[in-house]
Amino acid sequence: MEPVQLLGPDGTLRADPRWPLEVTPELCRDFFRRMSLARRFDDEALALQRQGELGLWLQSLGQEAAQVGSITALRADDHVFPSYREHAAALCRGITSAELLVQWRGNAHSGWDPAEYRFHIYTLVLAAQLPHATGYAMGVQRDGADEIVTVYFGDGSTSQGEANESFNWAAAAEVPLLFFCQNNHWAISTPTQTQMRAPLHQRALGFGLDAHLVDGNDVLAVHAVTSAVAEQIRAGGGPALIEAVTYRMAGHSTSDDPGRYRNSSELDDWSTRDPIARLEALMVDRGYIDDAFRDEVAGECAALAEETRRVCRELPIADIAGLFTSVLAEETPLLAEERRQYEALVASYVD
Amino acid sequence: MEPVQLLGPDGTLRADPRWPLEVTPELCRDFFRRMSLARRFDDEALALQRQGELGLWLQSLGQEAAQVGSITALRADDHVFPSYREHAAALCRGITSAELLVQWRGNAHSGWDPAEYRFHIYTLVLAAQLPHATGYAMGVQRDGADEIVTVYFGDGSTSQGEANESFNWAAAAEVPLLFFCQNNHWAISTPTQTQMRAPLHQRALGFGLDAHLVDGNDVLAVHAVTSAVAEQIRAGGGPALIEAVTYRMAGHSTSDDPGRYRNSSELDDWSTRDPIARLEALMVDRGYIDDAFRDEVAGECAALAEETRRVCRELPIADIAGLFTSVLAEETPLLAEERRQYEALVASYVD
Amino acid sequence: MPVLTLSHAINTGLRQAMEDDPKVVVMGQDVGRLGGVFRVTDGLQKDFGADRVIDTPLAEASIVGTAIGLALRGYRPVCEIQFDGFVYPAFSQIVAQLAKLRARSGGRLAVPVVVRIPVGGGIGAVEHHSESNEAYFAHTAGLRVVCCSGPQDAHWMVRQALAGDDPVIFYEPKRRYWSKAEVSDEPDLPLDRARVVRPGRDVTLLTYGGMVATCLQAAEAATEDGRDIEVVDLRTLSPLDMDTIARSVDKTGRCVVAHEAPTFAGLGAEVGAAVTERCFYRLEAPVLRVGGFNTPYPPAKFEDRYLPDLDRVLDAVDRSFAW
Amino acid sequence: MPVLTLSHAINTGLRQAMEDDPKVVVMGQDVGRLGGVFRVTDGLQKDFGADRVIDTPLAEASIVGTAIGLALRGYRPVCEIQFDGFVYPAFSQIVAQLAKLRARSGGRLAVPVVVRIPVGGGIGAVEHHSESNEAYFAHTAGLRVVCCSGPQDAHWMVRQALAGDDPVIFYEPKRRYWSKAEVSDEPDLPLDRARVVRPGRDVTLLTYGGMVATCLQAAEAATEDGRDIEVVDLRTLSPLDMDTIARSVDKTGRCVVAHEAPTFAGLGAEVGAAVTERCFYRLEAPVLRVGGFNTPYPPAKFEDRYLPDLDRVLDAVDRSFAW
Ligand SMILES: Cc1ncc(C[n+]2csc(CCOP(=O)(O)OP(=O)(O)O)c2C)c(N)n1
Ligand SMILES: Cc1ncc(C[n+]2csc(CCOP(=O)(O)OP(=O)(O)O)c2C)c(N)n1
Ligand SMILES: [Mg+2]
Ligand SMILES: [Mg+2]
Repeated sequence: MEPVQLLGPDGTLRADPRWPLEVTPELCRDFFRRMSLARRFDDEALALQRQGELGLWLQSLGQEAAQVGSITALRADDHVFPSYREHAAALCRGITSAELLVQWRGNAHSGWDPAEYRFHIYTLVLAAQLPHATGYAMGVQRDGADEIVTVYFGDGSTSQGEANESFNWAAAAEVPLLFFCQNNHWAISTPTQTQMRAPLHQRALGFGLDAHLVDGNDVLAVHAVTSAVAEQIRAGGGPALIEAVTYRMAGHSTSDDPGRYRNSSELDDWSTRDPIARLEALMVDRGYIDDAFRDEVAGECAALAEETRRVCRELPIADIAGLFTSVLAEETPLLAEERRQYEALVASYVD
Repeated sequence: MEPVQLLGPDGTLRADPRWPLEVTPELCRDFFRRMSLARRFDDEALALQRQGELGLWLQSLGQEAAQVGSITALRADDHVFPSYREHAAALCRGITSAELLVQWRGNAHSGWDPAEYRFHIYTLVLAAQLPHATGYAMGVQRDGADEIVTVYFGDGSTSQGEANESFNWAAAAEVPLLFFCQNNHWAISTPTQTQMRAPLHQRALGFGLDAHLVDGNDVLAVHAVTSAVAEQIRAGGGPALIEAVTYRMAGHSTSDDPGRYRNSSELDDWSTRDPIARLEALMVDRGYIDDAFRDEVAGECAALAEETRRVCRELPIADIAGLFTSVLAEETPLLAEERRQYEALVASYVD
Repeated sequence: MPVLTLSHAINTGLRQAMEDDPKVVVMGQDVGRLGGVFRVTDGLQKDFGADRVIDTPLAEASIVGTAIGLALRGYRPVCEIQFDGFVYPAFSQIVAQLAKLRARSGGRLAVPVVVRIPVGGGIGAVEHHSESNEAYFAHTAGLRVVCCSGPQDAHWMVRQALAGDDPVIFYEPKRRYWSKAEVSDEPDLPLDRARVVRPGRDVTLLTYGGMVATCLQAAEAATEDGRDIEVVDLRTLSPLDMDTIARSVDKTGRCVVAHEAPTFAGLGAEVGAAVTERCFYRLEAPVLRVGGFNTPYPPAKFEDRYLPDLDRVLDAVDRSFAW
Repeated sequence: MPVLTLSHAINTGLRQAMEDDPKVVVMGQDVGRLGGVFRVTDGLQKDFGADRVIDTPLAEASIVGTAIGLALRGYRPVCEIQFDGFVYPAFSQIVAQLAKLRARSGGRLAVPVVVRIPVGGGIGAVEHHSESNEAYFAHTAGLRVVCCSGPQDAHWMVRQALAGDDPVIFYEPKRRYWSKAEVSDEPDLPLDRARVVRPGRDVTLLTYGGMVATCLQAAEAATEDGRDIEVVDLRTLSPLDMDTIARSVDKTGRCVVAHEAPTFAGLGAEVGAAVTERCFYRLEAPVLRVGGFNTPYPPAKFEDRYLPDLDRVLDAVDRSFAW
């Protein structure tokens, strides 16, 4: 199966009758803006980690098209279960930079209210969110709602039993669920060919899921395919999987040293398929972009960067009491006693 | 995909050029004998359970062709990982009725030495044996041996994460492993359509495994396909999966009451596809079977039944000390102390 | 007050919970058409439909994982794990997701999922069908772990578990499924309290689940030696009801804890350590533990000797007095 | 005697084991090209090849499950679990298969698999990367559970684990990976023995892994109050070396056990209960437990307060004396 591609690396547009998309100036500018903001935010977070303001950061660099193109194809009330690298998707849902950073600064385990954004907290245990999304979709199904559920995950996660149980379960139960895999070719140092012999979209078909392969660095293709598939699911067509082929341009995380396991030529090669440059080329060609717009977006990026730096140093941190009170609905006697003992000990220092 | 069938339910033989098999009188008689012995053994074990001599029994009734046809296509040194219903396969490997019954009488957790028969002990945790078989095959691969490994499991087990991890891992590592699924349509009260949307052989292809569907009640087809696939794996062709379509003619176990969840018409329907009757029809038609041979097999069955009844009541049971000494290579001080305390307590009763 | 078996008492408890709250759904292997291998969910699918009593695929990790998703959607799933030894594939979903989601979300998310587990031995089963794994979950912060011992508690505790907002590991002693008793129209204790099932003066015998009946028999037998044993049914294993426990030990000065699980790092260790901290000066002897041997659960023919019986319980009581 | 970091000491231990026995294979996520996220297997694939140092698919259940299969074939696999919080998907393979296969086969099968787990907190990590789950495995009959605290033990214990015929859960305190010390040319203790790392007269402080250094600091600090603390590094968590432990407590009469894991039903509970049984009349105070709070492991900014530090350890010592 060839990946669906509407926008070539050089920025030339090839319409595909199977995946209709009205490529308006507004749409292109919207994608350009969202991807630019996401990249700038990612840059800034990286810098903050390097300055010691964040404990860890996992970059979305290079995966902006896969995330922006897909999440914008969903309805605002379609619940989303991300993995941990979906910063671009999160920003599209209105999650703030402060909410995105707090977990990585170590102030909290998660930063936002899933109900407010219809966007679940990040899941770090690989593939654990797939059964959650499947169950949530079972709920949607039982409610007779016309929402769909989307779950994001990476290529490496697909080797986990829980991922495959979910492919099977979702197909058997015919729940309104979209599996969205960002195949960025790497799981830390492990290349996709070590994870699997056959491509994921082929496996998905084997489970009885509708499956599609798309160029994950082509925001237009990702959007067109996700829009069509989402509506098909909403219409009762059953669960589907989209494999978006992209590339992890940075290390796995700020703790990683990709130089140990992959050579730069691969990186150079993928640089030529950059999702933003590609869209910009089209926009230049079509006259959808001018200096005024560039300045406008640059201004927004600068503002976001400034805000990101500012909020990072002021990120809220809860009182330690919260540790004891958020274990169960009610603090147990044992926890209350532990808290009192600890507070007494701390108090004793001052004397 | 249509299941490979060489022998129709009515006993008519249709050769299939893709699956050559020399149907000799000897081959038919051998299969007839093995399947008849397996069925008689199964009958006898059931009776023993009903008489309270066994705590539980899981019948292989109806699945004789799938097991006999496949295991006889393997080499004696090809290691096998069974599930828990592979009595017919076990008998073909020379495992004795005593060794097969001891676990179900509750005298021991397992009955035979896996090394002696190249047949692992039964695994009751569904799908747990698939990673074991995959790892064993990694060992065979590293040893450069020309053995292959075969793992048996049921349709229901394929919903487990560990089963799917193994399909993926085996394909990625290209180990010499044959996945043999007996799809007997039921997992206790759960029908296959509740487990999966697409048939297993299709899923296997999706993982990059070579996959085949065979009429599991046709011993000739099972044997022909397994022989060819086994040799292909041995020749370095990589792992494969065979889905044998059969039927669980009895309840799940002697504790089960299938009347609660399936109607007898299904059973009647499958009775017309009985693996033994089918082969016998062919043998009659070809003159491969006469009263002398029937009497001979009947005699062997009677002898096996007699032996089964006899050994069941005399099954060996280890001393309780074995409980403490088979936890780790050496009995720990805690276990030794527990054993002494217990023995002292028991001794105190006599006084 | 109807007389019910423990199995049926849970069945009526689930039925009532489903009638009271349309968000309660039952799910697991063979819980629908078959009504579960122990018939605990018998008839529920017929009356509430296949959407609320769900026969699932054969995958424990996903049974718990999808239950979490359903809970996030506002449902109150009660999952059945067919046998104790088959909960392990769901371990990651239980300890890393179910138990932690409230804390991980800073208290924003509640995940009211009840995981029902038929537990323990005594039914002559094959391997993996007689395990007592409560200590794993008791050591996991974020879960409530409870164990019923008779019909009254079975009925009310499952309803209380389903009414609360915490994830609950709900243990059902399978060898007592067919034991009968009256079930009252009102709960007589909250979910987080232990119960003194037999008052006594001389020694406190702490136990739960299938061992409660055994310990009551032991207490009766001990009267012959003039010993008055107080038997406490812990009911809630995490958190422990230390007030009720300590009150008893402060009274008797001696304590024996009995369970089916191996003693090493078992729940009895926690009880013993905690009781010693609370009642140190009052203890005439160390808290003694009686449990399954520290071996894997044995073949059926050995289980009568493996499981603590009246003799082993009384032997511990004797040792406590002999100290 | 070379001075090595704990991480490198394990690396040289694995290297030596692989040279001594061609059946030893290393497997796990990113253990090959990358040399593991903590570099414990650095360089091994280069020197022993990809067949013996295996970069596996991302599936813990199968990492342990295939290791079992390799062991049944005659290999001696050592699996790396990347972080403590990710061992749970392999839980069923570990407790129902790895731990039980010897017993389930009536002693016929040995499954010498070593499961290496970087354990505990103190490195400012995100959730699931700082767990202390030793109690789960200690409660599981059929496993040896050990934890190293410094380079000498790290090097020799991993070699001893690989030389034996039992499955071993091998814990490596990740916050000590970069601590340095000499590694001798000979092992100075067998795998199943605890070590008195600091002799003392007044109170016994039992601990292991990352807490050993903390407890030694506490012992030094306590000398100012004229208290002479004996620090014992348990090393083997299952089985426990009760002789060494009891000998110490019989001498001091007081005992505090400290670990990172939550105390409820934690390993400290077993130690406390067992010590109380062995040394009841000698104890001047109950065995006191110091551990992580009974909550899920907190965000990084809280871990200095969550993990028992010098103050909390000494506070427990004070309470023991004040009893
Ligand atoms: C169950 C589990 N095992 C191991 C890890 C450690 N780990 C974190 S990210 C990662 C690689 C994931 O790769 P992929 O799924 O492709 O996502 P990507 O990082 O490429 O976005 C690993 C092994 C984990 N988080 N969870
Ligand atoms: C992990 C696990 N979950 C549940 C069970 C209980 N159980 C035993 S057999 C069975 C059905 C298995 O069906 P299938 O795999 O089709 O094999 P069959 O019995 O039909 O041969 C179930 C649910 C188990 N043994 N292991
Ligand atoms: Mg990836
Ligand atoms: Mg079946």
